[in-house]
Amino acid sequence: MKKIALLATLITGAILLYSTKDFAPWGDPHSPASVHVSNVYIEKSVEQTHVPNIVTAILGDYRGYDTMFETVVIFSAGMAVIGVLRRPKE
Amino acid sequence: MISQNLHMFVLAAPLLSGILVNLLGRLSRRWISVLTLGSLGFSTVGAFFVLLRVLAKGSFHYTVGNWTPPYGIELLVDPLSALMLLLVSGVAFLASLSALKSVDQELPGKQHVFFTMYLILVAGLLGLVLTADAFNLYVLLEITSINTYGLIAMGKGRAPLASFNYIIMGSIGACFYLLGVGYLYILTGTLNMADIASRLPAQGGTAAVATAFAFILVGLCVKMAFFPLHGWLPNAYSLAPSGAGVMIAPLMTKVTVYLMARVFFVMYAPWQSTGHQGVHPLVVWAASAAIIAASALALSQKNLRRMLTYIIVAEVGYMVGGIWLANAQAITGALLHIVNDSLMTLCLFLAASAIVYRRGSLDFNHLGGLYRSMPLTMAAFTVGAFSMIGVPPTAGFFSKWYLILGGIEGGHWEFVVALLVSSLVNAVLFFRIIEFGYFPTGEQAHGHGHGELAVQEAPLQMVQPLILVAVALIAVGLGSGWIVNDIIRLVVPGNF
Amino acid sequence: MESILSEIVAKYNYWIYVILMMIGFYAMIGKRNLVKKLLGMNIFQTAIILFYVSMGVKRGGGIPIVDKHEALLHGVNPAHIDNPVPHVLMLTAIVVSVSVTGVALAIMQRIYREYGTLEEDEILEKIER
Amino acid sequence: MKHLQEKAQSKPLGESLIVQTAVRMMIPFIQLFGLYVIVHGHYSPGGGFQGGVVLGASFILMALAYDLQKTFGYISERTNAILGSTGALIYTGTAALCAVLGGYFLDYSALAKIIPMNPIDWRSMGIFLVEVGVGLAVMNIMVSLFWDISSGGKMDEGL
Amino acid sequence: MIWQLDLLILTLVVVCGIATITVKDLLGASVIFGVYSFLMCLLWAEMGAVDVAFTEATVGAGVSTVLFIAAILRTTRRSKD
Amino acid sequence: MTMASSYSIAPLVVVLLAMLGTIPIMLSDKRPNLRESWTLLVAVGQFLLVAAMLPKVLAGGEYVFTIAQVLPGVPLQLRVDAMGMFFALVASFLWIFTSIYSIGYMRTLEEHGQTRYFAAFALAISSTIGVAFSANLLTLYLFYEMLSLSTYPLVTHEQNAEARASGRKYLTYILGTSIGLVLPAMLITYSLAGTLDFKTGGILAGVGSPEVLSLLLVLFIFGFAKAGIMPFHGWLPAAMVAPTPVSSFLHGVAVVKVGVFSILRIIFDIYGPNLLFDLNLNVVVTTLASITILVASLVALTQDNLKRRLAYSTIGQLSYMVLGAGMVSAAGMMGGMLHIVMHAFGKITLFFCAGAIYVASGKKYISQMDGLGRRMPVTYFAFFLGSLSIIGMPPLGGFISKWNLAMGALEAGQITLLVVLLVSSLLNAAYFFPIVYRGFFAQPAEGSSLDEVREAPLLVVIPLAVTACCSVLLFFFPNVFIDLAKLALGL
Repeated sequence: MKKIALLATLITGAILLYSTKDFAPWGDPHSPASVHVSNVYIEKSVEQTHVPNIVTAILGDYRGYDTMFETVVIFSAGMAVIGVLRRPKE
Repeated sequence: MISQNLHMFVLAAPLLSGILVNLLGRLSRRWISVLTLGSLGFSTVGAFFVLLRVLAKGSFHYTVGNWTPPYGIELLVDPLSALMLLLVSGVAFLASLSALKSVDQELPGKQHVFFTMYLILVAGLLGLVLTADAFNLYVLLEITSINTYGLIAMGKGRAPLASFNYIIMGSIGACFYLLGVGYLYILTGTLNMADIASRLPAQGGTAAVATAFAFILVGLCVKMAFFPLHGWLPNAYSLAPSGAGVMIAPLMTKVTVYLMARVFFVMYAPWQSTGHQGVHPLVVWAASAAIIAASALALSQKNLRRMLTYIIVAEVGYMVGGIWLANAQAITGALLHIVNDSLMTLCLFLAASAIVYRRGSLDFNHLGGLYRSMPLTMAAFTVGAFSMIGVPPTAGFFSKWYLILGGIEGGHWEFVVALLVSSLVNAVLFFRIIEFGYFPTGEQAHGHGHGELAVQEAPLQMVQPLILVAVALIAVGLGSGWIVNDIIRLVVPGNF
Repeated sequence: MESILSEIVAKYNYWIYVILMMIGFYAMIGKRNLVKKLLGMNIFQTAIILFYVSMGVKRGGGIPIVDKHEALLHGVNPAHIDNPVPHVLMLTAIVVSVSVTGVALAIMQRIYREYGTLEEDEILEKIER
Repeated sequence: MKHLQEKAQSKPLGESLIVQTAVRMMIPFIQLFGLYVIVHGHYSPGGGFQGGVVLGASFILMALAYDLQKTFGYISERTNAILGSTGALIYTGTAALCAVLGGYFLDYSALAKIIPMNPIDWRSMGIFLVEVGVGLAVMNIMVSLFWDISSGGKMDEGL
Repeated sequence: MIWQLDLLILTLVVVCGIATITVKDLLGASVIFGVYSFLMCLLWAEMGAVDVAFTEATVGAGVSTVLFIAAILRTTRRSKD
Repeated sequence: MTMASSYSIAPLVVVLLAMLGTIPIMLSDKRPNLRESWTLLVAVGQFLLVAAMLPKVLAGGEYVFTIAQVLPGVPLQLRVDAMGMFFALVASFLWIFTSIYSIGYMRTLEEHGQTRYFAAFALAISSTIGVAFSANLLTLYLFYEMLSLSTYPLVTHEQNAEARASGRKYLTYILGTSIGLVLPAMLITYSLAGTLDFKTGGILAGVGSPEVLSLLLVLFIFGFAKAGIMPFHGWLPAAMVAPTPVSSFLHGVAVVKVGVFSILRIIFDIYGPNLLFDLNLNVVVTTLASITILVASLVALTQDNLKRRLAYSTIGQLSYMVLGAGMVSAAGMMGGMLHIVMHAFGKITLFFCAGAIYVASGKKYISQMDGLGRRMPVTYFAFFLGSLSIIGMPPLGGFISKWNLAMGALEAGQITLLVVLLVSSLLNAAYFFPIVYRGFFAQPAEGSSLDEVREAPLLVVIPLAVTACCSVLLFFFPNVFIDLAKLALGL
């Protein structure tokens, strides 16, 4: 069992590592990830939301839908723990 | 504006009322049923109008927060997602009728917690159906998972252990998916599925893209319990409280399959058609193996609900195989089967839940004389069973028809054989149940008649949805020509 | 040999992330102790977060907080600010991970109450008996 | 190992005067910091999550230094549940309200129909609003998670 | 970005990661996991992801670890592997 | 030939009548008289409706009704043509007598679960009519499956261990073949021809290679296991644990004939006789049928249980019909079709008699029936007539069909088939005459007294007398059926 697990782990790791060869060099400001969408956030977010912390702007507004569900995830976790563990009062 | 936002209200209704159930449900039991049924009923009706609107005016893109697509999170409302919206909310509505009853019996004092999670889970599923953003999909996947973990772990006995295994497997799936999305993001710089798809062909056939898709698809396969990765499902679904099982079993895997179809159509197929060797035959073979293996495992079960869970695993093989056969017939079949299988599973699980309510157990040797004591439940069960076997005019026949035709067209005879074998196995499985239910067990059969076995039907609130689903199964079967022509054909991409 | 070495040096962050991911993944599927599985899950998730955060780094970039007035007047040069999108995504991922951990720990306590152990093989033994 | 564990369970964790005094002095500052993090999320690292977790941590710290009952004096189980739900409701409610008011879902500028304000400022305001909701929800859920996990759902003494 | 520091932290992170899953005492493992999280948080802060680092410091190194420890104290710290 | 086909809801009404008839039958669970009135009402109503459609069909017209368009090019469609009318007429007519007989039989034996029995019976007849009126293969398949399932409660009516085993066997054969063989065959047909409609002259001409078509035909013939072509006949003797009215109607008329009817549909309307002949596939059909005829007749000789003997006789007789179709000569096909009617009337009489003997004396085995004929002369005389018809003696209906079959064999120039016919007729005589002989002339075994045995109740005896008379009448007035068969075959 442990051997299989180790093998699976190694294979997964090898695949992941091998594919990093196609990535842009680390820290490259011209990598696709840095020039497509994110630069617009950096340039426009202050103008469009008046929030200097770009992360907060994206979190709260551009991707606010994600964040809403993130809150709901936390809320659900609380509910799940109550449901699983808490004993109802007599 | 209302009509433009209607699908958002469909989603928001269970979400808001889920939270409200937690606030108000602890005050009075009445609030729970009012809020649950009210919101899900509203969603069902709303989803119906969304479907009508989409059919009349064509599909549309919706951006949350009014940002232009790659910047905000995009939602896609096309005929298929509208249909899924209707399916999810409708199934959840029917299931909740039964769940309200069985939760009272199984989890007294925790109803409000249960239904909070239940409604948020429905909202998560509705969100999954709509989303067109790769990362948003991850978040919603986690919402549905976390609520499912909770709901399953509320069961008795071994349920927490099953749920724990599910957590481990589910997290692996989610992490893989996240890794895949990360790889795509690093290559394209965007998270919007359509945008990714438009930028991927420029990447060519690099190993990184292949890895990204491999991880995304494996992640989804874990979540949908595709055969070798199915280990968590049977325990989790069979040990869950029946109120949770009736909703989770029909919807979770099916919605994940739908997501896989989305990923496949929107991102994978366009990239793959730019001239890279596909892995389609491999997946179809795997699906065929999955169908056969899961059917064989189902044969060895001694408990009705466990048997059904293995059938779910087999059905996942149907749909995955259908999608990866990648011809119009098979994809039509797979998408139609998503709808049909949800309804069939719902029907069977509702029946199982009703039986548990009266008999307390689903072991085969406790099923004797059911046709006598619970005739309506068993009539509906029979319809569901026939649909699983694929007897016309129930819905299950028609999706199987398209799937097999797709297999013939694609020259994948192993898939055709697997489908036929699984139909036969299903016939054996369900007739065993029908036989158990039809013949009285030892002590019930005294002499000739067994008139002393009184009719003891489950409460009306559990039987009603069951009858409705059984009727729906036949109606969907008869209307499958319409569903295929007017809805599914519209969304099968043109290049298939 | 040299090319591999330079590759490693240029992407050592990815190396580290893959190693951490392997540690976590191995713990999740190879370890028999439930807590260990959960720790592995957390390591896996932090590894992914590391991966995402690494992809947002720009050489010579600063933290994604700008001066409001400066930005409104002169605009911002994207090359000087780290990519904020992975950060946003990872905030969500962290929250998800702690939620799952919480639920899993709660369920683990139920399991312990039921079987009196956290070792998977011992639990299975008890079930079979 | 066994008796270590028994010892740990027999004696509540960290029941010492020094710890308790230190915690009692720290908690107001921690809570203040938490509030600051939430409110100041627009301008500095932080926001609803971080602030909420810090606020929750203050109660957790209290529960560690004393016991669970002490925290119930500040925030009862019922209040906790209500506040947590309210937090989640603020976010989802705001989102839905935007749609009801005729904008897109989560389009904060639509809120200008209630209080007329520059749409861009409303976006900033909307972000603040939802951050507060997140903070409330996260704080209470964190506390509730700790309560349940440390007491095994019994809500008695705790560790 | 100081790459020496970077490398040092990365090494430590890996060491802590391995230690977390190999230490037999679960309580010890959780504490090491806390350290691991904290190192991660340093690493991210240094990479410019201040928000993530802050969150990890409060959630990963803080609440998560506390929850782990709480759960272990309620159950058992024994582990066979 | 030109056909006036009119769109009409009538076929649907006929099919639905019995199906919906189950509802009042179920609802009057506690009131047997009311329940049985419903049964009779539905039976008579159905026959009248079918008969009302007869004139137009005889004039070469058709009734068509589309239920739903379910697959591209394949609607769920009902169509009343000559061939369907031919079968529906027989089935709905005989159902009336079976209902009367059932009432007498079930009441006399005080069986349990009578409501379920009558409801399932109504469902079964509805499916039978549905098969007869199907306009395409999919619709036929639908009703075929419905029939299999609705007869399960009838076969397992006793609900004891033997019934359970038989029911299992029954479903294994019937469902296994229909899902495992017919379904893929249907799919292949669809993917070859793009349609599943029944069309005089067939739809498969010009598509697919001879190998595929041969395989397909074999799949179809074995797939419709209700026709009892060996080796898929095993369910029929097993199904004899059912109450006798079930055996008589379903396993003498409806179920088995549905199998044969389906095969005839395949041969006439999917392949078309010409294609069959061109590909030499008729040899396959006739060979399979001949083997079944001879083997089944031989096995029947060895059976002591009366119902089992009748069952094996049925297996043999069914293959006559397939044989006739396989001859691909005008007279042969005509004989095959006519044998459906003649055998139906003959065999139902025989089964009714077996049931009457059981009701009156409780005897199931031929060896116990010595001398019984003198106590039950009406029953035994009817039995005699029925067996004469099956053997093919004039002046009984069976003669007409056998004569046609023999002519067909000659016409097709296949002397072997003629030999098969003759030999099997002799075998028929060999297994039927001893029963009659022992009934009238043998002395009862030592120690068993037949003094208290009387003729069965009137409700049991009248139907069997009527069907026996019908067998005779059919010899003199077979015209309706001959006309219908001619229309169906396009002669």
